[in-house]
Amino acid sequence: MCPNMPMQDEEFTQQPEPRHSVMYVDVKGYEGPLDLLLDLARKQKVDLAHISVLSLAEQYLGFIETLKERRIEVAADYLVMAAWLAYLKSRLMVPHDDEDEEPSGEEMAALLQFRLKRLEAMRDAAGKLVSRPRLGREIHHRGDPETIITTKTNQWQATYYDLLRAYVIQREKSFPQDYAVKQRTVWSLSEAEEILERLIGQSLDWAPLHAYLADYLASDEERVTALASSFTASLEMVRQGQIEMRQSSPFSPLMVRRRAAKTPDDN
Amino acid sequence: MDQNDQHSDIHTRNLRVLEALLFAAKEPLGAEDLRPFLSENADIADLLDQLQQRYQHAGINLVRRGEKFAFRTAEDLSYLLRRDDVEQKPLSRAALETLSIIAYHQPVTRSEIEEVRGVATSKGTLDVLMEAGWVRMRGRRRTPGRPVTYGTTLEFLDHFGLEQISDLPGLNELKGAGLLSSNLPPDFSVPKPRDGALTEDEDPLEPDDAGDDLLSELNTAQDPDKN
Amino acid sequence: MDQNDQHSDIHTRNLRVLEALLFAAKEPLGAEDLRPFLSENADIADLLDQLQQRYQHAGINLVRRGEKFAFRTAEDLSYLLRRDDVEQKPLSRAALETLSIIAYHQPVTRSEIEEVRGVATSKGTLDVLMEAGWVRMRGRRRTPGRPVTYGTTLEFLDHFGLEQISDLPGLNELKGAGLLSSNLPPDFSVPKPRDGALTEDEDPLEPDDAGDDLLSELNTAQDPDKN
Repeated sequence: MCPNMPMQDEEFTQQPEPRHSVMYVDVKGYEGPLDLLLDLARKQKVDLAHISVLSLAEQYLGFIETLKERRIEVAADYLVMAAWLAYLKSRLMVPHDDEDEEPSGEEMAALLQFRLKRLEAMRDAAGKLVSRPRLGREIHHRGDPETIITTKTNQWQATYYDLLRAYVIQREKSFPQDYAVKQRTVWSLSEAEEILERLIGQSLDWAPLHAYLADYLASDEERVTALASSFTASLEMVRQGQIEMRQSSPFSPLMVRRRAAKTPDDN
Repeated sequence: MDQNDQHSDIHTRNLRVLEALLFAAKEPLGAEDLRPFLSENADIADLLDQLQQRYQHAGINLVRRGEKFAFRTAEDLSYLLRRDDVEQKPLSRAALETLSIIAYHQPVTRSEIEEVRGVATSKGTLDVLMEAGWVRMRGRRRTPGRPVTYGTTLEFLDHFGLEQISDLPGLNELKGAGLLSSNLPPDFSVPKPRDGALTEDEDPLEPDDAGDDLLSELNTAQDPDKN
Repeated sequence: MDQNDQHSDIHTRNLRVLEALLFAAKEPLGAEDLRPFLSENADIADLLDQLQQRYQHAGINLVRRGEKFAFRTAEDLSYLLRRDDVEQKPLSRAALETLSIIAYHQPVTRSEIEEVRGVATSKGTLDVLMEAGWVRMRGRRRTPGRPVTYGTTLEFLDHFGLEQISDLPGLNELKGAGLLSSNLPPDFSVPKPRDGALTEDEDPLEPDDAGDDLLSELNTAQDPDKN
């Protein structure tokens, strides 16, 4: 429990060091142009409500000028403020024209004053806030809080079905593994085309497609693949002009025959 | 045992239960934390009031923090109980200034904070305040860009020993002087800072809202007060 | 202010300081910890005694721990700090499989379970089933190594809505329900489950038998279905 004030309080209980000459001021020491203006305003040693905005603007511009002469890099927001203050200065020196849409110099000066007052007020408030008795330093919570002990009980869930499934799966795993993978016959499109080509031959008579395939349809396993592949192949053959197809009604037999006039480039 | 005795027994028991629960906890507790342990229909506000009075002159006090209550060592014993060894990393000037602007102007957006300070705020500054648990993202303002609004937390009240946000030091003077408006000119109704529910121009944050602002992203590039 | 008043002021303050220090302390405090904060020549034992009396009937008491003192929740309210939390958890697949084998094949040893499952069964899986109250150790098989035999409990029947263990579906019923494929090896059978008294090849467990198996200990090393 030592009487030393911690660092962060000093920032607020101590005024900034009086600066004798702007030449020694590093722009980096300021928290932005408003902070710099506030510091300059404080040097007028009057209430912010009574500062001369005109001379404040001149001081700021002079300060920035000095920095530039000393080739110190000035951040953009300081320059933006300088431009605004130069404009403010010109507005203050020119009598206000009522027709003018722009804010008058006095309005602009009031705005600047307001912003300076507000920033100063927030700084004072921060100072008051951190100098309050604070939790963990001057005020304390229970040092040894009594923790709540939660007893967790698991309630296991399982359904009767899950149980039986689990049993059956276990037992089935022990069955002898005599399953052999059967080879399935699949007609490729080119196979189907070749077979169709051969079956239809040069016949110019209509015949049902499935009659041509009768030999193949005998086997149950091949029925589907034979039909699907030969149908697809027949469409391609129609497109190439080799055969013709027709169907009188939906689901009626699909009729095919060799196309009479062969295209010259077909062999 | 007649009706009255019985009532007084229940009452005494309720008070003891409150005492035990609040004493055991480190963080402030609210009515909803306490109710399950009290008799049915117990008047929690009244019980807390009585407990507060009982401890009024003791070395520990029952203090209110927002809508919650906690036992804390008495403020007037500060000088004796001061502990500097537990000092957290001191906050930078930028962070402290930002904290007070958030406290007095909440709900407030990042660009409004920057307007007051006249300088861009680094993301780091707000992060430090949120990490300390004093500042939270409240929601998003219903204005173009939908900027995030910031406000203070219950921990903020607890840390700085405030019952509610309207107890902020000098608040009424600042309000009277018109210094709490975030925009000019100063002849307008001055808003009161509020840390409670969302205002009508705030939207709630989405659960996965990381609080990124387009503006913030752009500003992070310059970071003048990053430490 | 006369001598007495002044004395009583100091006394009150000493009590308040003790209260605050003991509240804020991370561990019990003794006279030597407290003395520096009290008035000179304060009678610490007497002060602590008074404080102890003051909190005697409160929700918190000042308790003595050896030569030190601390505030603690009153004994009769300690239940406030204990919460029960029942969590509903689905049984893991490994546990479900093990349970089903125990149900059909009981009395069954761990190595017999593993024979059916084809993988080692972790002790954890059996523990879960015993924690659920569905599986019990029945006895020890009269074979080399004297392995523990497992069986189901009344709670098992209760949970799965069975009147008796023989209500578990047999081979034909499992087939009929479509659970078992119709393409079964000819020698496939489903045992008729029984959960009653010890069989002639089982010995009762000794009262202090913790159910450790030499085999189990060895198997724990691999634990393939530990989750």
